[in-house]
This record gives sequence, C-alpha cells and structure tokens, in this order.
Amino acid sequence: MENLVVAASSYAKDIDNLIWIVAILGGFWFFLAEGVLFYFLIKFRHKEGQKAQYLVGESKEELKWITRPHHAILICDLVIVFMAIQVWYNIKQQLPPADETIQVVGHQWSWRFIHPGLDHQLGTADDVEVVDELHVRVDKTYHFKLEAADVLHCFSIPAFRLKQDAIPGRVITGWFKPTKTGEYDLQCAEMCGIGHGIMQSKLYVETDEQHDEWLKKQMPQQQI
Amino acid sequence: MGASHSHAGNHSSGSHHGPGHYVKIWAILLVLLVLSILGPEIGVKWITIVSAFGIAFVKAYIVVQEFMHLKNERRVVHYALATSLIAMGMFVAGIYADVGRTAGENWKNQAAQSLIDKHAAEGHNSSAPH
Amino acid sequence: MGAQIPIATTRSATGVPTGRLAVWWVIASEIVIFGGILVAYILGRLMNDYWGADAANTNVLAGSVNTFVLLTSSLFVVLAHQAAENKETDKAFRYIWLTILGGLIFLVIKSFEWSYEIHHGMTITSSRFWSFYYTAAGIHGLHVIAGMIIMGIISFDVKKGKFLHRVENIGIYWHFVDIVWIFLFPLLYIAK
Amino acid sequence: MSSAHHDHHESFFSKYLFSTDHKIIGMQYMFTGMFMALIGGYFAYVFRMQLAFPGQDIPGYGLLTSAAYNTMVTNHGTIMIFWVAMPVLIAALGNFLIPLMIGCDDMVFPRLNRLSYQIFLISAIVLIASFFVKGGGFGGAWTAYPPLSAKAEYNLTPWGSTLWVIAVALEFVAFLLGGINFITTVMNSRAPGMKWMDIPIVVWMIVIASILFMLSVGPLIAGAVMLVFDQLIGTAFFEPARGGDPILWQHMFWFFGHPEVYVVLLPAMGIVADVMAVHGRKKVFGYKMVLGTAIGTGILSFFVWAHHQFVAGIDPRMANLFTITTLLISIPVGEMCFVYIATLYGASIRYTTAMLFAVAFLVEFLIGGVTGIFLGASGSDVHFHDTYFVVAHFHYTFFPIAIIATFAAIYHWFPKMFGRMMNETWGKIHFWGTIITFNGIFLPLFINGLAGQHRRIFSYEHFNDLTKFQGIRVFATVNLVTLLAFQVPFLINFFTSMFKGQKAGDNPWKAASLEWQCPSPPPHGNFAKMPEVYRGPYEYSVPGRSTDFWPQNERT
Repeated sequence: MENLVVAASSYAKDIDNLIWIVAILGGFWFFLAEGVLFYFLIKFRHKEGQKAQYLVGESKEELKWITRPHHAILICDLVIVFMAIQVWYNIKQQLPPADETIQVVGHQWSWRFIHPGLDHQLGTADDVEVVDELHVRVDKTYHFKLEAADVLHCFSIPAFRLKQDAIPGRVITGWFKPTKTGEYDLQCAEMCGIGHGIMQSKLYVETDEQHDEWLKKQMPQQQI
Repeated sequence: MGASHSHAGNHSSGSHHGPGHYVKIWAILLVLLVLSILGPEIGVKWITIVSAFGIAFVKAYIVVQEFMHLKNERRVVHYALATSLIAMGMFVAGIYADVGRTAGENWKNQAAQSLIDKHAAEGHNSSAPH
Repeated sequence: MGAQIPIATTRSATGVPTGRLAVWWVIASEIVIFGGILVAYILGRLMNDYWGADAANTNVLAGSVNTFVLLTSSLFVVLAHQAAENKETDKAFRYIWLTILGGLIFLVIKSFEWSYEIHHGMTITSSRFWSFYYTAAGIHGLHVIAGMIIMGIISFDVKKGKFLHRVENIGIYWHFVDIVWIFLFPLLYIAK
Repeated sequence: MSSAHHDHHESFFSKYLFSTDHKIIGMQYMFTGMFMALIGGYFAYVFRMQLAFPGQDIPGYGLLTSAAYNTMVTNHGTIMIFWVAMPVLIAALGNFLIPLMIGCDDMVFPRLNRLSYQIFLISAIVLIASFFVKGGGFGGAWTAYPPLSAKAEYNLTPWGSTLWVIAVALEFVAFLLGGINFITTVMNSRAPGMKWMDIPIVVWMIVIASILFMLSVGPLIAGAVMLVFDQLIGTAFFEPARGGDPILWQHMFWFFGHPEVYVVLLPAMGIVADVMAVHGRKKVFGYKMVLGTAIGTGILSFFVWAHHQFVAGIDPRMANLFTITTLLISIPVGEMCFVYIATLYGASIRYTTAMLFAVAFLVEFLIGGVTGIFLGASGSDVHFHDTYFVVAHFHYTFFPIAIIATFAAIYHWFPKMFGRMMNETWGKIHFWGTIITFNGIFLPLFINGLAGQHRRIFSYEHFNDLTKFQGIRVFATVNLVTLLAFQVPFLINFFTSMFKGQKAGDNPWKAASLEWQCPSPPPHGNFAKMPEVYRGPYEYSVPGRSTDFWPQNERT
C-alpha cells in the first residue's frame, strides 16, 4: 500500500489497515477454496474404468462440509463489518473540531478552492480563492464544504484516502488532517463530461510558514 | 393464444356470481368514491389522509378481490403480487433518507430548502400564473 | 393469426391458465413501474408542502367523473367476462365495447382537462408537481389506450366465439389500470 | 405483431426473420449478442490503446478525442451488459434451452417471444445509431448520472444521450416480455411428471433471474421516462436548481443495477452446474441447497444497492446498513461456490473445452467475489470507489459470467444447436489463449486501483503520482489485444463447425437432461413424442446401472 501511494492524512493508515484485514481474511478463504478446487480438479480427472461417486448432498452428514465453512465465513464477515463501520464512522460521520474550514466547488472542468486567509476564518475579506490549487497546513484539521456548480463531481485525494462526491444543490461537509508535507494529485473521480480526464488539481501540504508565505503572495494589497 | 385453453386447469370462478353481485360491488365503490371526495372538504389534515388514501386502499382491495377474482386465485399469484409490492417497500425505505429530506448527517440539500423557504415566504400559489 | 397453438400453451401445471398467469406477471411488473414514479412523487410531495398549492389547481370534478367512468367500465368488463363464461358471445361483445366507450370518455375528459390547464399556463415544465402530474397520468393514459386497442381486437374473435378466455385476461389488466387511477386520483387531485 | 405464416415449407425470410420457433429466436438473440460483443470488444481495444499510448494514432481507429473516449467507455459497458450478457445468457440460452429442457414444443407465447426479439433488435439499432448522430454517442458513463446526462449543455451530446436512454428502455421492455414468457412457460408447461425439483438448475436460474429483473427494473423504467423528459421537454425531475434531485436517479439506477449483477450471474451459475454435472459424470451436490442459495442471493440483492453510492452523497448512516447487507450476501454466493466445488468431489472429470471453461468460471469468479468484499466494506470503499480496483473487480465477475460461462454454454450446447461438434483442439487453444490473457489484463489493474488510479480518465500523463504505472497499462493493453486475437480461432471454429464439423448425434455427451433426448438440431416441435419425466436431471453414475447416465424420460 505505502509504496504504491503515500499515506498523507491522519486516517489513511486506518483505511490501509482495514484493507489489510480484508485481504488477510478474504485471502485465507480464497486460497483455501482455490486450493481445494485445484486438488479436486487433479485428483478426480477421468481415469479409464473408474466411475464417479454418486453423492446426493442432501444429508446433514454431507452438508456439514458446506455449512461449517460458511458459518466460519459469517464470523469473518462480522469482523469486517465491525472494522469497516468503525473506519467509516471516523471518516464520514463524526467530524473532529476544525482548525480551519475550506470551501471546495467543482466546475466543468476545474476545482475552485476558497481558503480562509490569515485570519483562519472563511467568509471574510481576506479569503483566498484559487483554481486547481489547494494549499493546506500540515497537522491541522480541516473541514471542507463541498459543492458542485453544474454536474456531479468527486473530490478525491488518493494520498489522503479521501473521496466524496460533490452534488449540485447540496453542501456536503467532510474533514481531513494532512500529516505529510508535499505535493499530491487531487482528482475528479466522477464522470463529469468530456473534460473529466483533465480535471485534476494540485494539492500542496505546507508548513505554517510556507502557507503564510503563499497566502501573502496571493494578496499583495495586504502587504502595503 | 389457444382456444383449447379454457379447459386447461381451473377456469376463473367469477361464474358463480350473478350480475347483481357485481353491480352491488360497483355501488359500494361509488359510495366510497363519494366519501373520498367529501372527506377533504372538512379540511382536517388527518381526515383528508384517511379519506383519500385509506379509502383508495379499500377500493383497490375490493376491485382486486371481487372484479379480478384474486380471492379465488391460486396462491402463487398472491406471492407474485406481494413480492413486487415488497420490492417497492424496499425501494422507499432505501431512498427516503436521501430523497425524502432536505438535510441529513453532514449534508444539506440547499437548493430544495431554499425553494421551500421561498414558497413559504410567498405563501401563495406558486406555479399557475392565471 | 395463423399460428397453430403449441402444446406448451395448453399445459397448466400451476392450475392457473397460461394467459391469465402471464397477465398477473404483467401486472406484477407494472406495479414496480408505476411504483417507481409514484414513490418519487410521494416523497417529493411530503418534502415540499408547497406542491399542495399547485395541486389545488387540479380539477377535482373532472378527476371524480373520470374515477366514476373507470369504475363503471370495470363493471362492464367484468360483466363481459361473465357473459363470455356463459358463452353469451353477443352480450360479451356488447359489454366489451361499453368498456371501450368508458375508456374513450375517460380520455376525452382528460384531454379537455389538460388543454384547459395548459392554456392557463400549468404545463409539464411549470413545476415539479405538474411534471409528475402529466407524466404519471400520461403513462396511465397510454395503458388505457393499449387496453382499448387490445379489447377492440379480441372483441371480434369473441363475437365469433373464439378465444373467450381472453375476455377475462384483458379484464384483469383493465381492472389494474383502474386501480392505478384509484391511487392517482387522491394523489394528484384530492390531497391539497 | 404482424401475421405469423406458420407452415413448414416457409421461405427463408419467414423462417429466419419472422419465425416464432423458440430455437430460431434463441439463435437470433445469440448472433445479435455476438455481433454487439464485437463492437464492445473493438471499443475496449480503442480505449485501452489510448491508455497505453496516449495521444498516438490508434491502428484501425486513428486519433482518439476525449469525447470519443468517454463515448467508448460508456458504450463498452452498456453494450457488454445490456446487449451481450443479457441477450446471450438469458434470452438466447433461455429461449433455446427452456422448452427443450422442460420437455415441451415451444414457448407458451411464440409471437410474444418474436415481438420481444424484434424490440430488442430495434433497441440495438437505436444504440448503434446513437454513435453517428450530431454530437456523437453518449459519454456520461453507463450509470448516466444526471445532471450530466439530463442536459445537452453539460454532456454536449444532444442526440446521443437521448437515443442511449431510449435504447436502454426499449431493451428493458424486450426483456420484460421475454421474462414473462420464460416464467410462465416454466411454471405451466413442464413435461408431465416433471416436479419443481426435477427442473435443471440452469432453467431455475434463468427463471429466478427473470423474476429479479422484472421486480427491480420498474423504477428505472419510470426513471428513464423522467430522464428523457428532462432532456427533451425541459422538466426538472433531476435538476437541483428547480427542486429536482440527482440522487433520486442514482437510487433508481442502482435499485435495478445491483440485482442486475445477479440477473446475469445466476444463469451463468446454472450453466456451470449443468456442464460440470455432464462432463464430471456426477450428480450436482446439494441441488436444494443450490436453489436455496440462488433464491437467498436474489432476495438479498434487493437490500444492497446503495453500496454503489457510499461516497456518492447518500446519508453516511445509510452506508452502515448497506455495508452489513452487502457483506451478508457474500454468504449465499460463497456457499454456492462451495457447493460447486463439492460437486467435483469424487467426480470423473472429462476435460472437454466446455468443462475447462466451466471450471475456469469458478476459479476466476472466486477472485471477483473476494475482491468485492473490499468494495462492500464502506471504510475501504472510500479509497477504492471509482478506481481501477473496481474496474478489475467487476471484470473478474462479469468476464467469467458473460464470456467464460457463455463459452462453456456454447461449446456444450453447440452440438444440440447445429447437430455438429466443434473442434476440440482449436477449442483448447481458444480456452488457454482467453484465460491467460484475461488474467494478464485485470490482475495488474488491481495494482493501479490500489494506487488510486481513477476510472474513465482519458490520459494519465498529467497525474504525477500515477505516471510511474504506465508500464502496467501497456502490459494490460498488450494482453487485451492478444485476448481479442484469440477470439479469431473461436469464430472460425464456430462457423466452420456449423457446416463442416463432424455429426454429433442426439446425445454426444451422454447427458441425462431432456434436451439431449431429442434429435440435434431439434426439428420444429422438438420432440417426436412429448416426453414424460420420471426423475431429476442429474442422475449420473447411478450405482448398479450399466450406463453412467439415466435420462429423465426413461421409465426404467
């Protein structure tokens, strides 16, 4: 996981762990089933003068070979359900208090990001509105207010393991907390027309200093 | 498809009623119709609901049982109709949380809400410009 | 109709004649089609009280008369079915055409109603209530027309005493169309 | 329905184009499906080439614009599911097999059956027409989410999108008619003595699938009407600014869209059961349990649809419910796979091409099933949603269903369809060529998905985090081209065997079910003498009998 795509948000690890759990539980049953299957395929190939067995498979005695593993699978499922809901709850349902709030608006075919200015408040005069560039401070909890101007878009940052559709007419709130500085891809993940393929933005996770620097650059009028 | 058909299996059992029976049913339906029209005139919301939709269900039930002869139809048919009704129930249950409300956990449907507020403000007939 | 009947069609393992069984399945699938649009409408209606203001402009009288017409046509078609069972083909023929007449009256009233509303600016695009009003009633109207055409076709076989069982099958379908209207009526007209 | 001239010295026209014979109609469905599969395959070739060699001239197409790319991705999905999987698995096999397997001479409503095919044909023509109209074909993904699909100024395909919706709606109508026909036929017209538990599993599966389809498609048909009105008249059913709700469409779509998965899965499972029983010379293990799991799957499939919408803006609390139901469905499906594996225990397996494909179905489908758990678990779906992981996952379910199981069926029932055998050597070449390259395409794509590479992206050159995976994309594309190349021997084998293959005889596989107890190809009316049934369809290797199969219609 890590060496495929960096885990740059606080909950990226949780999702990766969940993926591992599923991989282990699912993988166990998968390899068991395939193993048995291939063993049968080789062992029971046609040999001259050897008749197949006549098994009805209605009696308890025979069916236990099916029912037992499937009870075991049920338990694995419950484990996965429990883990999945836990992760889901932390990502989508329960938002930790925000240090800053940004507004994200999807357009055909670009992202518009409204950053709070130096006053850390959204909706004030020094808000910074940028297209296709999102700048955030590392180790700060962000809430995002997600909107779409025309059609469905999907606000997706693989490095954060974050994905949320933007729906015109609705405002959807979510959160993330960057943990690694750097520059990451930010994509639209919902088919949104012929420009969908080029609707990608850059995400810059910066230290406070870098971020303030950048903010100042955005509003020359304030430096006077 | 198939004239040799009426003698395949049982044929419908409408036959052991005279026309009188059906006319009686029809009269009952008309009475219910009148009730369902008068109900809302009282202007009490719950009476409207009951008289309009409660009676609709009663009427539908009577038509299905008496005119469509579901009451002497084989069980398998009941199952077929029941499953499709249950499917619809599932559909409502599944979509209500998103489609039936203007806000939920961490989302709100601003467009719909603003329309509701707008009309509440105007407080009069919105669509028909007479 | 030259096709000779397959043996398959004449079998009836369930005890329900094949044609009637098929009609029941048609109805089962129609329930979900109408169900889909009605569910969408009801949820919208419950969420947006202001639709009631639009609903107030519907013509309750026309709706009531149409309900009466359809209920009556249902009576006729069930009487036709009964006549067919007693092999009274002429009577069945007459009742079938009375049913078709009922459908016709229904459509005429509907067209007057609609043209009035459209002239007064209540078109399918005026608001979502009117969109649902025309769409749901329109789909229902298509079913009425289909029923009338089928009845027209089979009525002549019936007169000749052929395919009498079809009277019951089309009857069941017609009653279903009636029931759909029984629900559309309060949903679109009465509830304010 | 035009008049059906129905005597036995018919003109070619009335025999092959306006026939009401269930076998001919089955063939019509099969060949139409195969033709559409060629189109779908060609689309896959074009957009895979674009992904591997972005912006370069594609042999056999030319330069691909992003609009054309979207059109091809969209219609590849639409065609493969609605115009290949459904017509071939359900309509073609259902029409051909049901009357033969339950021992009657035709469908109960032959002319309704013909009408269903004619509507289906029209739908296919409308779809193909939609590629050539002004503005090009619809490119808003096969889910057709509004507002993109609802307004021309968003999707820029004013005619394509409307024609697309109409085509899909017509196709639904065709399958409703066909489904009603199948269900009624099996319920009413079984051969005397054939009890519910004597029906071959493949027939059961097609019937259950038809019922699932019938019960789930309704809202989407209503939705299609609403969507067309949004496109053409300007209603606002799905337009947020005027109070409409895009989420409503998503629900209408997936309420059908998920059961649809099982609508095609179950017939495939049925085919595999029958083929395994015949070529394994073995009774299907736990017939009742197979049925139970199939019905259980069908019921559960109505409770899981919103797992396609976890991050699509549904209320997060609902996602939890749907996670639970989604993981629960892994139990009946997993159980079914176990039963099939158990069927092989103590079998005597003949590795004919048909059997190879049937077994390959199990092997590959298990991968698809297991990877589904990653997506059903809401937590991990946040990362995987709309990535190539999803693409790889559902190709590991749909390819086994629509391609591998279909090949198993074709190699198995070809002798009955045309009275001649297909060439086994070429069959085996085709088998290995298909299976190996198939895994070559989609196993690597799981890695792309894990890395967060999104679907439906025209070119990944701009994505710094993803450029390093270009090698994988090229590898997948090379495999795809090879896979397509390996279909040529199949087509040659298919059409030459049709006329030159060695004569098959009535029952080349020594099978017990009814369709093999009549001449091949079956004449009009199928059975010289309508059969009576005395036992179940899977009486193989019964102890104390000289032959290792016991036909359903043999009294002793």
